[in-house]
Amino acid sequence: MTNSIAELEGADVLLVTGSNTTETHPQIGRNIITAVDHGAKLIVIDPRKTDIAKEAHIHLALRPGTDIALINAMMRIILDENLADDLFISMRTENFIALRDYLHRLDLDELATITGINRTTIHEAACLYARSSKSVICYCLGVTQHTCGTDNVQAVANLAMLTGNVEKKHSGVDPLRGQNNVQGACDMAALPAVLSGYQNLADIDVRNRFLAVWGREVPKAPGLSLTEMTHAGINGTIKAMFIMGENPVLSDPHLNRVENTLKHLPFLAVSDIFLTETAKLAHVVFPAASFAEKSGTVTNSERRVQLCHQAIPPIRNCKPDSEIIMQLGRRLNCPGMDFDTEAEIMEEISLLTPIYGGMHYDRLAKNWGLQWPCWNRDHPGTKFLHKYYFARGKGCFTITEHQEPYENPEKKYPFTLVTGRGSYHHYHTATMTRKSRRLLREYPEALLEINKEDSDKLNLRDGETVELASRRGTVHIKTKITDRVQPGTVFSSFHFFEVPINLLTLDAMDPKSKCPELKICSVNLRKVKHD
Amino acid sequence: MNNNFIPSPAKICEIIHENEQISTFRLKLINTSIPFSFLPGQFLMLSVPHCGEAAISISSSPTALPIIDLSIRKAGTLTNAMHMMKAGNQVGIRGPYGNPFPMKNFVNRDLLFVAGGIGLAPLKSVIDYCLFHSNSVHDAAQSITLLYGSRSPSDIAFQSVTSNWQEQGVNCRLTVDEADTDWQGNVGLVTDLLPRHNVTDNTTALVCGPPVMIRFIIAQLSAMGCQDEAIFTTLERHMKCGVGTCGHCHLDGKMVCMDGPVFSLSQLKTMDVMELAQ
Amino acid sequence: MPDIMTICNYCGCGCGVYLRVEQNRVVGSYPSKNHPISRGNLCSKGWHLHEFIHSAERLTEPLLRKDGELRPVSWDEALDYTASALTETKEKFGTNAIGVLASAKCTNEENYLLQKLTRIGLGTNNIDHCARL
Amino acid sequence: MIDLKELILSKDNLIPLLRKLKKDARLIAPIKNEYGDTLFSEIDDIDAMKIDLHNQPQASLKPFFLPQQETLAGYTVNNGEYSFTPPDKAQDTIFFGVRSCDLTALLYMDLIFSKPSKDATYYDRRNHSLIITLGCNQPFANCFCEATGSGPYLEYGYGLQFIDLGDRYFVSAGRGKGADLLKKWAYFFREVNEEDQKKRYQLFLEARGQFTRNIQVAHACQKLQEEAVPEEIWETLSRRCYDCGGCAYVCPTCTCYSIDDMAQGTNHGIRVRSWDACTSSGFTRMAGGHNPTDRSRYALKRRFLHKLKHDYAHHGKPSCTGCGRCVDICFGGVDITTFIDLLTTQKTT
Repeated sequence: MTNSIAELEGADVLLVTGSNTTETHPQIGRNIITAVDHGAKLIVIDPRKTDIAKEAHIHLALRPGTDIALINAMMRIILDENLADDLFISMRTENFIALRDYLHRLDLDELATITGINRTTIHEAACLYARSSKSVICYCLGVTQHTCGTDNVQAVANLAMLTGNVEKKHSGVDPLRGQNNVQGACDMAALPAVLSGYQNLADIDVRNRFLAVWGREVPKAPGLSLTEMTHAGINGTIKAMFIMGENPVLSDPHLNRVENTLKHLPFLAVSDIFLTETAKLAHVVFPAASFAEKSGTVTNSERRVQLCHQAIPPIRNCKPDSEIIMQLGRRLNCPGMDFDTEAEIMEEISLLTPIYGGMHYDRLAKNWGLQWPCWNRDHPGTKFLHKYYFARGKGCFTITEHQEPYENPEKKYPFTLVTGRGSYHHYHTATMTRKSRRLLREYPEALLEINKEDSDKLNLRDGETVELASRRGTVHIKTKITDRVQPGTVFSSFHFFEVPINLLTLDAMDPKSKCPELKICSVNLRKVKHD
Repeated sequence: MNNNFIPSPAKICEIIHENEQISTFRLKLINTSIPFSFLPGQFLMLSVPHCGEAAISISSSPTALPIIDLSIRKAGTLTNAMHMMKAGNQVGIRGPYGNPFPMKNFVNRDLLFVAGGIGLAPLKSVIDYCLFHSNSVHDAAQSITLLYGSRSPSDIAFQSVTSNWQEQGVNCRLTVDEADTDWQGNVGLVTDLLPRHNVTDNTTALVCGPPVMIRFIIAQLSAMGCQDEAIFTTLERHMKCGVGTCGHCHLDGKMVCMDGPVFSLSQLKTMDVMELAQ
Repeated sequence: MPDIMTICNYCGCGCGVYLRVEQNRVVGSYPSKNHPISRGNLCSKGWHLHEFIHSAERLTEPLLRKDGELRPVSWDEALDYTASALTETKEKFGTNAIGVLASAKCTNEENYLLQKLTRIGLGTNNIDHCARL
Repeated sequence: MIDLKELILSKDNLIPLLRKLKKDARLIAPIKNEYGDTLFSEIDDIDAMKIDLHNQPQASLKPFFLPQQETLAGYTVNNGEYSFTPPDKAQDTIFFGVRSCDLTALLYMDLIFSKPSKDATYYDRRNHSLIITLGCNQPFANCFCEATGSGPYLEYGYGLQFIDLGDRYFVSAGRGKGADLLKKWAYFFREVNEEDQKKRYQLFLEARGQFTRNIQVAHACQKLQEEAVPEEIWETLSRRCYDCGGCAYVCPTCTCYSIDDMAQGTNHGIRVRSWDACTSSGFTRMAGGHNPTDRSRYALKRRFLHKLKHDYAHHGKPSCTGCGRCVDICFGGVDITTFIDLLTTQKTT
């Protein structure tokens, strides 16, 4: 997030896109609701009528996968209505003319048709967003998990820059991070093409710095992404894997391929707290300590690095992952695998990672941590990003063009399946939430949301089991008739291993971010005779 | 102070397979010195190892003590685990809890039992109790009629029990929603059977089954002139404690586990219950 | 023992949560009122955060596949086996035949260590995590 | 002979008195911790820990008497034999600095857990407890105990009640343990004079005038006895309930709980009681999936009616104690005060 979570409460207009905020980020949802109760206007872009969409002043229920068309239309309207922030554009951005000319070539009626939303509503939303100087955009995986995910994000950025709604308090572009430490794992360069703090892998100064501290040269060639590693199949280049605390067999798209890849690996080691579907395929499984059994830091959506304190010793024969990694490292003769404390590890991180430069444990212990960038010991941390300049200098407008989803409904697969998290009570592959009796009680099984119009056509009762099929696989799932989804669209979560919904999803990726199009694919559904 | 939540171990002496979904578990307390008595309509909190507890109504008559029958349908984790148990295994029970049927009110009455599926379990306790007392001048009912609906012939539970009752003079009418080729009896819902029976001032009706069935039967009985005070049902709710504190069975100011589970229609009418909802 | 402050293990909001500990068991979790995110309340997942910690399904021993089945072994055996398997892969197929997945559920320190190990211990940039999922 | 019902304690003598009390029992008081949160905590070192009587303790006493998760019994299964063992016994505990609303809530819980027979673990803890309250001279931001009849001072229920008169406390003793305590440590106290009485009365009157929130609790209770709540109110509120359970968990009088078994291995485990929330959909769902409650419309109905309608009918007063803890924490902004406001400002149709 470029803003702090608390800033959302002070915004005048909130545009939430591709995020079921009240369910997936309850505290951020709480800020949005508070803002609404204090008079802010809320625009929600989501094909589903989620709980947050029900609170929206304008709900843009677009056809899945048409975000770019919608945002382009909004930008065109903003230009037509003279609502663009010309001063901001000239001072802080570049490449505006190209975008402007492109937008002027677009036909608004055509864009409206693509999105399935009428022109007046789009017009209303565009003006609402552009007229306020305290407009903030929150987006989540509903924007990124598409073959055009990077362009979706760029389109959102274009919209914000066009109206000057960045670089300020209460106004910016906020991607909401799914897991408690997604932000931190990225910051720490658990990524194939950067070094910690997003430093360039190829930069010779950076490389020398790492060489000095690590005592060994960092490999030059960027590595493979998760999807490239787990989808290579039997004959992939990867022959051995170590997986720490992830469950790609359930979370990744096109599961058959993931399982097939992992099953045929000559060697797979997994470290986890439970015997996950992935761990079951491993040759070696390490019992890891849970969050309560170790200390360390995590970084939340608003870039806040916070300390976690150990509450109890590791249970039975478990060990913290840091211990496992260091013991393994020493056996592999890897230098610098002999830290005594987490604080000592953080000292090395601070040394090598400019944005974490001032993150020392004694400072983190106070004031609920620090928000990066925090350049040095005296730096107070950063509440909102892009305060004086975009990370790369001026903000660059990039033209984004609508492209149809990888799969569109057709005769054999007439429905669009949208996936996501399905409830307040579960989390990702539910490895942890299912172990809580209470959370399991609240949402005990996978459900397929379907509109009444469709269920009537198929003669389905609420709670009846259907066979859901895509080109890649088939699952059986119980239906839930609801007006949360539009006719022609069905929705399911991926929490339950009994209904591995990702057997159906696509692994077609965004060529730039390598993010798979998990959100939408085409499916067919069929009544199942007596179970 | 006794710990209200510690169950007494009981042994499964016998398991009677009623149908694919329902079995009757015949239990005996391990410690026979624990005083235990109950009346028809009351229920127990049953513990199955590692599964926690569930409220189960007693399907045998108190006159059969020290035998305690629990007839259980596979519905969730605990009941499925119960069905995996073998004779000789131990479970835990605590109770009895809840208000019983007002047995005294049934003396000299024409009792009409209407049950669907597993709903016969608590009524079975009443019928056995009445039959036990059928020779007593002071305690006997005037007549006993049972209308019992099942989904299909293979779903009929308590088959030997009902034929036994028939022999003892109970007028048993069975019906199934869907017949198979061998079925000779009634086809249709219990609600179709009911109008063929006489309801008089002397009729007391006891109804138990799925909420939808209860709703329709109660409406029919009222239409046929049955008094609100002479219609009884027993409500099923999710329960955790049995003693009125956990809150799960709270119903419009009442606790089903304490104020019920047996309610007369006149009581139900003062409450906001789905069994009566339109 | 005073209750321990930690950060919720679920979503990216990062709530401040106290864990209540009794006899080395975590028996409760509740929000910090003063924490800028949690502000006195948690979501359903947060309020039940402690419940999976002592699950009977937790892995408690290192496991090694022998004759097709995962069997409990010592830490040394599991770690030695892993180290030699990775070394062997490196020798046979090159460093880029090894892939590593880090975790968005683990700490910064753990992720840092793992990418360090991957880059200079195993000699590859094949490291990623589920940021996109 | 001095009257042991009401005495004056100089503030200088507070710590010395507490130090004595701590010798015979566990002492629990509101402590401001290093994170700035004020929590009821056990005092190990009375000189090092900062007793905070200026902020409302974040949680009520509920966690001490009905813990978030407690062991009701241990169980073992050996060769088909199934046996249970009772939990550990409670220890003597003195609670200091308890606010009127929280003691009122405890008295309500006493009632709930006394029928049909006394709840063993609850009453074990309760019988081993002594409560020293502190009357509120200054209500906190969200407080409305005046409207619920549970503050700012109390008439009964406490072991001892302290009222802050500036440099001294006006101490009133309840029956039993509280009076015994005063007798035992009489030398810390002096007699009450007329000036003390006057000041106490004056402060009480002032305190009542300082509530910032005007919540029409009595009006709402009355109205609920007389008429049904309009459907649209339930729907408006329920749409905004995001199922966190927070209101029930922080509420000092929400006593709903669940009982579950937690396996600890193949042949043993524990039976635990844990907080539950009637606002959640699984609360009433039966095995097999049938649910008599429609959460989308009535998520909050049970909770609000229980507090303001049913308990009012049964006990003559609502079971909301006006502590205000649920007020700022609701994710959807639909706490009990929102309901009362909606209900009492709504025109009768």
